[in-house]
Order: sequence, then C-alpha cells, then structure tokens
Amino acid sequence: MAKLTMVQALNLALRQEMEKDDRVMLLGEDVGVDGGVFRVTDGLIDIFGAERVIDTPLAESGIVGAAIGMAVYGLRPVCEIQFSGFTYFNFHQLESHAARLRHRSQGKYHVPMVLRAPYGGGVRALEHHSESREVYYAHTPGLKMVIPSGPRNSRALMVSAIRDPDPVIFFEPKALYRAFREEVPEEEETLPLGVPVKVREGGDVTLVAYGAMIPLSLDAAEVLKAKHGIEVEVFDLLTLSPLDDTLITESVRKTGHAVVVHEAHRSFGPGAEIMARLMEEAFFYLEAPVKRVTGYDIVYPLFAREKAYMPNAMRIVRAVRETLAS
Amino acid sequence: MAKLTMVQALNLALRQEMEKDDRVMLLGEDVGVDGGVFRVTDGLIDIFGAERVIDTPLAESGIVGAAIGMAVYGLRPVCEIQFSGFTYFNFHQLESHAARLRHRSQGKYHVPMVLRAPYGGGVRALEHHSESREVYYAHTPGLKMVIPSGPRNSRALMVSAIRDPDPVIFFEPKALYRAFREEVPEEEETLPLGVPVKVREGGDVTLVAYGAMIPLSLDAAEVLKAKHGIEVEVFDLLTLSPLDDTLITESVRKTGHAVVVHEAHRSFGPGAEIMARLMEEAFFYLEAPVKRVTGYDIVYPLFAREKAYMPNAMRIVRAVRETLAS
Amino acid sequence: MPKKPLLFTHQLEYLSILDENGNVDQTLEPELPEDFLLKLYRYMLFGRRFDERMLNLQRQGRIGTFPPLTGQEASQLGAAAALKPSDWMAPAFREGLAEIWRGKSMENTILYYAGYDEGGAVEEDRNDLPLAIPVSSQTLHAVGIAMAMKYRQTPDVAMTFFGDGATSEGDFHEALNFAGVFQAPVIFVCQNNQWAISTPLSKQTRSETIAQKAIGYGFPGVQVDGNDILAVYSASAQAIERARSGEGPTLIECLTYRMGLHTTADDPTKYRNNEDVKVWESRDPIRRFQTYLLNKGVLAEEKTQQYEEEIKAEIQGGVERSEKLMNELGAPEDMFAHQYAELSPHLLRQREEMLEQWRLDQKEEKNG
Amino acid sequence: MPKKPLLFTHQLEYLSILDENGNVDQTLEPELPEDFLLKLYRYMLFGRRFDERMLNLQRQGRIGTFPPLTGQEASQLGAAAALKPSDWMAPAFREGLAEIWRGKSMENTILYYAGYDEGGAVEEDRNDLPLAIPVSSQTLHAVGIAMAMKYRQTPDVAMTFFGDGATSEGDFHEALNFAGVFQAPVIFVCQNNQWAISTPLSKQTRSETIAQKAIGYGFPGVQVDGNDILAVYSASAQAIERARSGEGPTLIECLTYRMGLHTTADDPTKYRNNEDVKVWESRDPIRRFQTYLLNKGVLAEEKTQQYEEEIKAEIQGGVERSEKLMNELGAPEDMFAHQYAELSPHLLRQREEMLEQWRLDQKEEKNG
Ligand SMILES: Cc1ncc(C[n+]2csc(CCOP(=O)(O)OP(=O)(O)O)c2C)c(N)n1
Ligand SMILES: Cc1ncc(C[n+]2csc(CCOP(=O)(O)OP(=O)(O)O)c2C)c(N)n1
Ligand SMILES: [Mg+2]
Ligand SMILES: [Mg+2]
Repeated sequence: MAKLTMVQALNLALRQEMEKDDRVMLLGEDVGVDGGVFRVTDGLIDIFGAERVIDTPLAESGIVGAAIGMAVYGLRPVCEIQFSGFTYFNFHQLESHAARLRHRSQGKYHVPMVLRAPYGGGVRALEHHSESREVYYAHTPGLKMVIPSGPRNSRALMVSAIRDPDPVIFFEPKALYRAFREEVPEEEETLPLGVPVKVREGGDVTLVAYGAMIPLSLDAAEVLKAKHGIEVEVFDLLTLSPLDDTLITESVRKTGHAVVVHEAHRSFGPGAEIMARLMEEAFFYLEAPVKRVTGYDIVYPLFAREKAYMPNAMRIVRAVRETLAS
Repeated sequence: MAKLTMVQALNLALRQEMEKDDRVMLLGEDVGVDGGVFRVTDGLIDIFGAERVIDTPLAESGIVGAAIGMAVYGLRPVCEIQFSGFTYFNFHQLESHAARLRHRSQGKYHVPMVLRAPYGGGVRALEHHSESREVYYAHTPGLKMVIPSGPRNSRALMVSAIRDPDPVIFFEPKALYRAFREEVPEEEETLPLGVPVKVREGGDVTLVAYGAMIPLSLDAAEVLKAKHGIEVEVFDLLTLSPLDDTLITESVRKTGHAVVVHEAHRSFGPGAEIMARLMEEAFFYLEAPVKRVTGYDIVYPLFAREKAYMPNAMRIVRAVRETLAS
Repeated sequence: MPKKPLLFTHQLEYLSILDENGNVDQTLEPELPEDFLLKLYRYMLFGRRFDERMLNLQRQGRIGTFPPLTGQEASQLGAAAALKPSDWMAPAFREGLAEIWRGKSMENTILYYAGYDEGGAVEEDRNDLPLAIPVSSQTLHAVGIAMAMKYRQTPDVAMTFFGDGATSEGDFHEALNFAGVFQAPVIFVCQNNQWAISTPLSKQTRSETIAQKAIGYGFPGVQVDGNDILAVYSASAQAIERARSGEGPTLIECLTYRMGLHTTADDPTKYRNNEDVKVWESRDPIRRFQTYLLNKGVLAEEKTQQYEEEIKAEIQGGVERSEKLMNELGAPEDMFAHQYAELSPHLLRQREEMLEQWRLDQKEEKNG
Repeated sequence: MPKKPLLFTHQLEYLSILDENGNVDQTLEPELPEDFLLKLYRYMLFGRRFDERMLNLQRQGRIGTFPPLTGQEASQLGAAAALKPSDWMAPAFREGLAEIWRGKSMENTILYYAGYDEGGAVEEDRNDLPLAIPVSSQTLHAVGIAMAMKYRQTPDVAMTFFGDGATSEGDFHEALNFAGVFQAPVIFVCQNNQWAISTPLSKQTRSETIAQKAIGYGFPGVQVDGNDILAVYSASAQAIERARSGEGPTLIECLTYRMGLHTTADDPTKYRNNEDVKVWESRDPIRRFQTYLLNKGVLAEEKTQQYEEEIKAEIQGGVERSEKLMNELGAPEDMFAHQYAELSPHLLRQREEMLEQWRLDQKEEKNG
C-alpha cells in the first residue's frame, strides 16, 4: 500500500475508474494539460487523451450543462468546478436539471454525474476561495452531497460517487489536500454513500463533524481525554445528503451530550439539521442542549483573519466541556 | 382605508416609494408594459415611464447584475425575478456581489436593492413554479430574507425593504397574492426587518411559521381551541434572515412546546434553524421535542399531487396535538 | 498594419422557398416523397387542432397552464422532421408538435399539463429530453449529448429548440460557445416568434438578426422563413448533414410568430395590437403548405376534410384515454418513485409519513 | 426573396499605431500633451516594477496569491487613462496598474493581497468597483452603472475590464446584450492575453477574434494591438466619446500577452512553451513606447533612470507603510464591521462570541 495525499488518492480513484469504465469522462477548466489547479487530475490526459479529459472554456454552467447531457446519453462525467465558490454560476443547472431529470422523465433518464469542487478555508486563499456552502446542495432534493475527510475515504467515496446512478456533489476539503498521507490500497475500495462512520469510540459526549473538521475533532478528542478524562465519540458524516442520523442518534442516546462542528456559517447551517434530528430522535436522552462550533454568519474574511473565523481544536474542547458542565 | 389584495398592496408600496424617491427603479422581465405576470407592477410604467420601469431582456443574471451596478451608483433598484425558481440563474450575482460589496469595499459601497420573486406552491402552477428555497438566501451572509404573509404586512415590509441600505430578497407567497383582502392604509406604514410578530396569543404551545403558512396556522389554532381547548401562540417570522429568535424563545419558555411550519423541504430547511435556536436558548424549558410540519425532501410534484405535498391546517393540528401528548 | 478592416469568412443567408401564397421557388424546392409531404401536412393540421383542443381543455379547467403553439407548426415540425429517430432532441416548452412527431403520446402531453408527473415520461424509443421550462437551459444539454455522440463516434446529431427570448440568457451563449469549440454535432433552432411573453424582439436584443449571433462562435448561422416548412426543412437537413459529417454546429433562426397567448395565463392585449397578428395570419404556415400541395397535386381537397375528421377522432380518443388514466393514477406515494435510484432510509420514512398524513387528511375531509 | 445574403452594417477594424520597434504611424498618432505621455510612461514603468516587487513579496511569504500583470501595461493603462475621474471602472483582477492610475493606493493593494479585508477599501474620490475575482461577473455591474448614468443624465461612462477567458461566461453575454438593448454608455475592454490559466484562446472560442462577438449585440467591436498604448488609448478615447454622446457601447479587444504566471500559484511550464513567450517579449509595450518617446524627443535617456530610482523609492515606501499598517490592524472584530449597515442582535452576539473565543485561543496558545 502506498502512502498518498488526498490529491493523489483522488487521482488514483479517477484513473482506476477511467481504466475500468470508458463511460467515465473528466471535464472542467484546466483539468487536462494543467492537471487541475490542485493537480487532482494530473497526468490523466496523457493516459486517456483529450477526448476523455476535456479542457473546457471558462463557463461553469456550460460545464455542468454539458455534463448533464453526457450523463443522460449514458456517459459518467466527472466535472471539476475550480472552486466551490464558483458553483453558483451553475446552480440553476444543478437545481433545475441534474437534480430533477430522473423525476421529470419518470425514470427514463438519470444523471450519473459527479461535480467535484475544492471547498473550505484555512489555506490562505484569495477571496471567494474559502467558502463552505454545502447546505445549498444538501437542501436540494435529487442531489447527493458528499465530503471526505482523508486520503483513504476520499478515494473510496469518489469511486462510489462515480458509480452512483444519481448526481453527486463532491466537495473536497482543500485544507486536507496535502495535509497528511494515508495508506491507500491499490485494490478497489468503496464506501457507501449516505452512511456516516464512527471514527472514535467514547461514552461521554458525541461529536459530529465532517471534512477538514475531522482532524480537528480528533485532536480535540485527544486533548479532552488527556487533560480532562472526557471520552468523546466522534462521527464523520461523509455524506450530508441523504443524511442518515441513525448511528448518531444512537450514540447521543448513550452519551446524552452532543457537539456539532462545521466551517459553514452557523445560521441555517448543517449543524441546525443535526440538532433538529437529535431533537426529533433523541430529545428525551439529551442532558444538555447540543452545541455548535461553526463559522460565523459573515462573509468569509480574507486570510489574515481566517484563524479567528475558523473552528479549531481549542474551540471544540471548550464547547464539549461547556456541554458537559451545563 | 382600502381593502386590498397582496398584489394591490405591493403595487401601492412600489408606487408610493417611487413617488417619494426618484432613486427607486423597477426592472425585470415583463414588469413594464405587461405590469408583471402577476400584475404587481401594473400601471407603474404609465406613471413613471420606461426609464424607471424597465422591461429587460430575458436574463436573470443580467437583471441582478445590472441592479447591483445601479445600486452601487446610488439608485434603489427593485428587481423582479419572474418566479423564485429562476433566481438560481442569478445566484452567483447575489452571493458574490450583492451580499459582499459592502464588506469588499469596506463600507464605501453598499447595495440597497430588493429582489422580488413570487415563491411557494398551492396554485396549480407549472413545473419550477412552486418551490420554497428561502434557505439558500437565509444561509447567505450579507443578504436579508423577507417573506410577508398578507396584504398589509407585505406593503409595510416592502417599503422597509426598499429603504433598507442592504440587499433584501423579498419572496412573495404567490398563493396569497389574491387569497384575501385587508385594509391597507393610504398613509405610509413600515415594519422593521428582522423582527417576528406574534399574531396570536396563547399559553399551551408555540407555533412558528411565515408566508402562506400563516393563514393555515391561524386556521389550525382556531380548530385547536374550538375542538381541543388548546391555546396556540402563533409567530409570523416575516424576516428569516437576520433571524431574531428572542420573542419565540420567550414564548417557548412559557409554553414548553413548539411546532414549526414551512413549505420548504424539511432537511436543512428553515425549521431546523428554529429548532437549533430553541435547543440553544430554551432547552431546559422544553417539555417535548419541537415538531416540524414541512414539505418533503423531494422535487415539488406537479400540481395534481401538490395537496399531498403541502402542509395544511389538518397536519398542523395533528402535530400540535402530538407534541402536547408526548 | 494600422487601421485595417478585419475580414470575415462568415456567410449569413436568408432562406425562403414557399411564399405566403404557396408559390414555390423551384430552384430551391427540396425533393421529398409524396407520402412524407402528406405526413408533414397532416401533422401540422394535427398540431393546430390539438392546440385548439388543449386551449379548450384549459378553459374548462381540465388541464392547467398551457403554452399554445399555433402559428409555429412549420418552424418546429420542419426542423424536427429532418431528424432520424436515433438523433436526439432537446426542446423548450413550445415544441409540443415536434415532440408528438418524435413519438410523444397525446396522453402524456395531456397528463403533464393536467399536473401529473407521469406525463413527463419519455416513451421507450424516443431520444428526447423532457420539455424544459427554465429558458435556454436545455441548449447546453443538447451540446453535452452531441459531445457524447462525438466521443462515441455515432453518426447521430442533437437538435435543440429555443425562443428569441432565450437568446438573451447566459446559457445560450455558453452552449453556442461550447458547440463551436468542440465542433459538436448539434443544431440550434431558434423559433423566433417575435415575442418573449410581453417583450418584443426589439427589446430583447439590438442584433438585427438572431442568425448573426453565430458569428461570435465561429460557425454558420442562417435565417429562414419559419412559416415555410420547406425552407425550415431544407435548412435543417443541411445543418444536420453538416453536423453528421463532422463539420460542427449550425444556428438556424426561424422567423415566425406566436399567434396566440404566451400561455393560458397570459393576456396579449396588454402588450400587442391585433394589427400585427393580422399581418401574420396572412402568412399562415399551414395554408400556404396546403396550397403548395394542392397545386402540386399531392393533396386532394377531399383528403383535407378526411384528415380533419380523423384528427378530430384521434384527439378525442387521446383526451378520453388520458382522463381515464388520471382517474386510475393519483396515489400520492408516486411522488417519491423517481427521486433517486434508491430511497434513503430517511426518505422511506418520509414516504410513510406522507401517506399516513394523506390518509388522515382524506378521512377528516370526508368526515367534514 | 429566397436564398439571399444578409447584409451587415457592422464594421470591424484592427488598430495599431506604434509598431514593435516603436515606429509610429503618423496618420493615426493621437495628439497628446507631453506631460501626459510622460505620465503614461512613468506609470507603465511603475506597473512593471511594482509587479516585480509583489512577486518578490509573495515568494518571501509576505503576501498571498497574486496575479502579475507584466506585459499588459499598455492594454490596461491605455484604456483607463482615457477615462475622466468621474467615470467609473469595473476591473477584473489583473488591472492593478489601472487601479493605481485611478487612485488606488499601493498600501491597499498590498494589504489586500496580504489577506487584510481593509485592502478592499476604495479611496474616497475613486469611482471604481473593487477588483472582481468571479470571472466576468463585474461586466454586468458596469452595465448597471452605465444605465444609472443614463437615467441620471450625467455625461459619464463606465468601463469594464475582463480577459479572453471571461468571454466564455454567460455574464459576458448578458452584459453585452443589456448594453446593446439599453444603449448604455459602457466600454468593454477585453485584455486578450491569449491564456485563461492553462487554456489557450483556441480552446476558449472558435471565433477568430473577440471583437467580432460584438456583432451579436448590434454595436461596434474593434481589435487593437494591446501592447501599443497609443492604439489602446485612441480606440478607448473614441469609444468613450461615442458612449458620452449617447451612441452606446463598444467592445475593444486588446491583443496582448500574459508574460508571467497566471497567479503565483501557477506553473506555466505545465502548459506553454517558452518560444511563444520569447516572441511576445519582442513586442514589449514599455520598450516600444520608450523608443517612441525617445525618438519624439519627449523623453531623455537620463529621465528614464531618474524614474526608475523614484519608483523604487516609492515602492519601498509603499511596502513599508503597508507592513506598518498590518501590524496596527488585525483585531478580528473588524470582520463584522461591514456586513450590514447595522448588525442584528444575533450578529452582535456572534461578534462577542468570536472575540471571546479568539482571546481564549490566544491565551491558550501562549500557555502552550
Ligand atoms: C430562466 C427563466 N426565466 C424566466 C422564465 C419565465 N418565462 C417562461 S417563457 C418566457 C418567455 C420565453 O420567450 P422565448 O424564449 O421567446 O420563447 P416563447 O415563449 O416565445 O416560445 C419567460 C420569461 C423561465 N421559464 N425561465
Ligand atoms: C467564475 C469563475 N470561474 C473560475 C475562476 C478561476 N479563475 C480565475 S482566473 C481564471 C482565468 C481567467 O482568464 P481570463 O479571463 O483570460 O483572464 P486572465 O487571467 O488571462 O487575466 C480562472 C479560470 C474564477 N475566478 N471565476
Ligand atoms: Mg419568443
Ligand atoms: Mg486571459
């Protein structure tokens, strides 16, 4: 097994799926010759040619609209939008068509496409390059919204996303692109979409997170155990939509306490839905209100102040301790 | 005082603001000669001319982008997007610019524009004409998201929205456009943005709703009182963002029970945020989990089945009774 | 090399074969089999009568909002009829006749406008996208389909329809630009019916023609008399031929007129005067084609009457069958049937909830 | 009226005044005051040196990602210099020099790229939008501003800049179409630098020129040598004059070249070879303008040296002042300062929370 970064792991997933299935196509701005601005598609044009790894004009609606057409025709396009902050240019194509064609054609057509986009903050990026707006997609019926948290699961989820018969919005936490390496097996590996995983066992409090918040949450869990003897159970959502709360609800019924962590803005954010589900499914087990550690309800600041905006392990530790104290 | 429909009340608000302030401009598809497909801008081109009531080409991003330019230049554009389901075509303009220019220019510029759009279901409309996706806007910092529920408050809120120095997304519940009339005073009337109102007093349970769900909620409250002796306190949010939960939290601290009602899809919907706020602010007063009565997490169906999709007074009555029973 | 004119190789043409009175320009007349000509004529007639009937059903409250196509029969049928079944079509929302030509059933059409999602179903052998309401958005799907055809090296093409108003949308631009860059086998057919709801072409663009918009994308544009089915057919066949042989996309502008309402929710007296409509009445696409066929001896007077009667019966049958279907359909859980290939546990629970609430509603409504 | 060519009144021209060697076409040479010519030259030089310094700062980690403009000095300055202060400008993100010409401070430029929101501030008398990263989106704002100018009957115009890549976006199309329909006093300046990151113009559009895209919108397009500041200035002045006198918009395509990286995060060796860059080096806009000024006797050799020294000191001053500012700034509550005219109670609470968390973080970090 090779130790890969998330970028390499995603590249592996794309390469292997393209080798196995000639329906899989890549398209986007600079995905071909340049290999993508983060190099996720690096080298693939050399293997599969410009017919399958398509450098497109600079037009997000064009990319997604064309991908929808390809998908309906029977291909499996994986399109890259250079940053999640530019997916708003193609929002109408996702909402009006990718998400609806199965229903609109009463099952005759479906849209097995993947829309990849780097998202999230913490990497000293330019304006419009650090947003976390996964709620827009999670609130849109007909789409699936997937966010990996490490090299290995990003590879496995990408394979599943490509094979999924429905449109998948696949947000890649760019802060993790090269943050660490993991063993990623050469052999095929998939992970089911729509199923969170427990990444740490614990009995005192349930921590729910995803994406770049996972390493922070695990760090916080370490600190909480080492310094305060608190056992944290950590869940990685992996799929925001369709959201399956079964495992999380079960955990909270055990711990009686929960904290949700995300970079996204707080109000109407992903945490609200988790809290609503826990309200609905675990209310009588809750010993304290669920807390959220999130980005604030403001425009993401330029990078000099992003540290004050972004959740960090210290904030998570405090929130967990407060929940347990209340 | 004249008894007006919501369409007439909105028309009055626009007319009077245009009379008072020559910075106020209207633009959109068919808003001029045709008076808007719902006739909200009817007759205004005759009074104010084609320079101020502008029939635009068929291009939503064009409309919103041009309105942003006008607003920065010092005008107060009110643009109409023909249906909320077409606002996705201009989503990038809202997210990247309308919502950000104040921050981006560090206060030099601001975007005092209103984006009006009919939204919501229940009127036997075509595909893409019945959605309730207010969360997209409520989750976007820099925007305000306003939804009236009757002729009188629609007029007062529209006046406030036009005068507001920041961009306001103003969704008009089309099911209420001509559903009933109310006395609307000729003299100026405003309502503050960002403040919910209590529309019915009651001590047993708190009902939170907005838009076309308000008449249903009031109906349900009547039934609950008449048939079951349950006193319902009903809140009309009016503004979804910025959301002020003070009054609602206070009410729930009193009643210990709450139900949230919206047409929007349930998951990651507006109700989740209300529940999260109640979790944070009123947890120890809650005697039962807050319930939500909402649209389902599916594409809005064509109209033959919309009745089964849409919340109604009967569903609200049941939800309230269940909350009180649990 | 200072101030100098830039040269263009672009050629824009205007094509008309059959004039308003049915006189044909024999140098341009396409050679088409008689039965094909008759089939075209019969479909045009069908289109007109079905439109009238749908309007009627709408006025009786038996269907919902509906966009009539009267006046645009030649424009949409002429283009669609030049396609092979294995080609694909991505219509807007006013191509009901083109869809029926391609195999859409009357029942599905009626069901759709009566508010049944089932009406969106695309028949087994029909390679068409469902109609698209978000203006211009479908043009990109046609491009994607055409790119896929090119990748698969099939000899097929994609054709997409849209209105004059649609040319103002960003998606139209992105579609044409992609098509040009990738030399996709796609034909862009603009039904320029002069109006986008209340907005006349002059307020839609300052471009003298829609056809010339192709210049910005490096491929040919052509303007045709959209009420002349021979011209539309010829221009389309030629564009399809180009696309099939790998020469890339074409933009066809069909000059036509929306004789009726934008949709049944519209009141054109608010924004246009009847004079213009009158002028266009004299350019009716069906009448002139009929004259041509009569002159040519392909059509006999009595055949027209026969067609009218057959069509009337067909439409009556279609309406009856669709209303029967509506009575059979209607279980609301079908709403959940085509959301995803597989419903998540959460959606399965929501479906249960919806059904339970629905049943309770029904019961309460019955009990008053 | 069968198959017939459509006539165009459109005229597309290519304009070049100063050739690569600094030879001027005297029939086209604009008459400009000497001090203005010198000012232009000094700013071009400043632009080049500031670019080099910014690249340097970035490599040292003192600022973040930055898009160099070397090679495009004539193209952006020539256009912006034709504006009056009361005109408006809506730049993309590579018009740093045009912004500085218009009054943007070096400090704000540096602060912005160093990640301080404060750097986005627009100086009191400067009528420019902040730079726009979402490609092409700013073109519509310029149109809206121009429409507002027309409504207010001011004699002003709006100018917007964008790249060749930007012409593929839907917003570009909608902007040009609105501008044409409303005959807005707006000038569209395309800095066609041949590349959009790794995408060459040939993959961006099949159109032979960007200028011809204006044909689809019914107003003039012109192509100019974008490395010839006299040509860019003349074409811009003419377009501005047209706009001011109510004759509507113009599209100007400046043929230029991005000599450096797309941004400091980019590696052009991945996608282009150095031969092309070499060719364009010989077309350098500053060198040829310098030759012209020397030949004309407007500029003396020693003046160049003096400019270089002055500029070096100015830049050094700017860098120092901005770094001083950075040390003074930095309180994170400023994030909340310009979200809305007034903060809602909820946001006020969030600001408190943010500050408290921040202070706790600081304390913990200090204590290890
Ligand atoms: C994106 C979008 N915006 C607005 C509408 C509302 N609308 C429906 S049809 C129409 C006019 C379309 O005009 P045109 O493209 O000329 O087609 P026609 O109706 O003439 O067939 C409008 C504005 C829509 N369906 N989609
Ligand atoms: C809507 C959008 N899509 C993608 C990007 C990422 N991006 C930034 S610059 C750029 C290329 C722009 O090319 P061009 O318009 O030619 O301008 P240039 O960089 O050459 O100045 C891209 C793809 C963006 N900023 N905005
Ligand atoms: Mg039309
Ligand atoms: Mg470029």
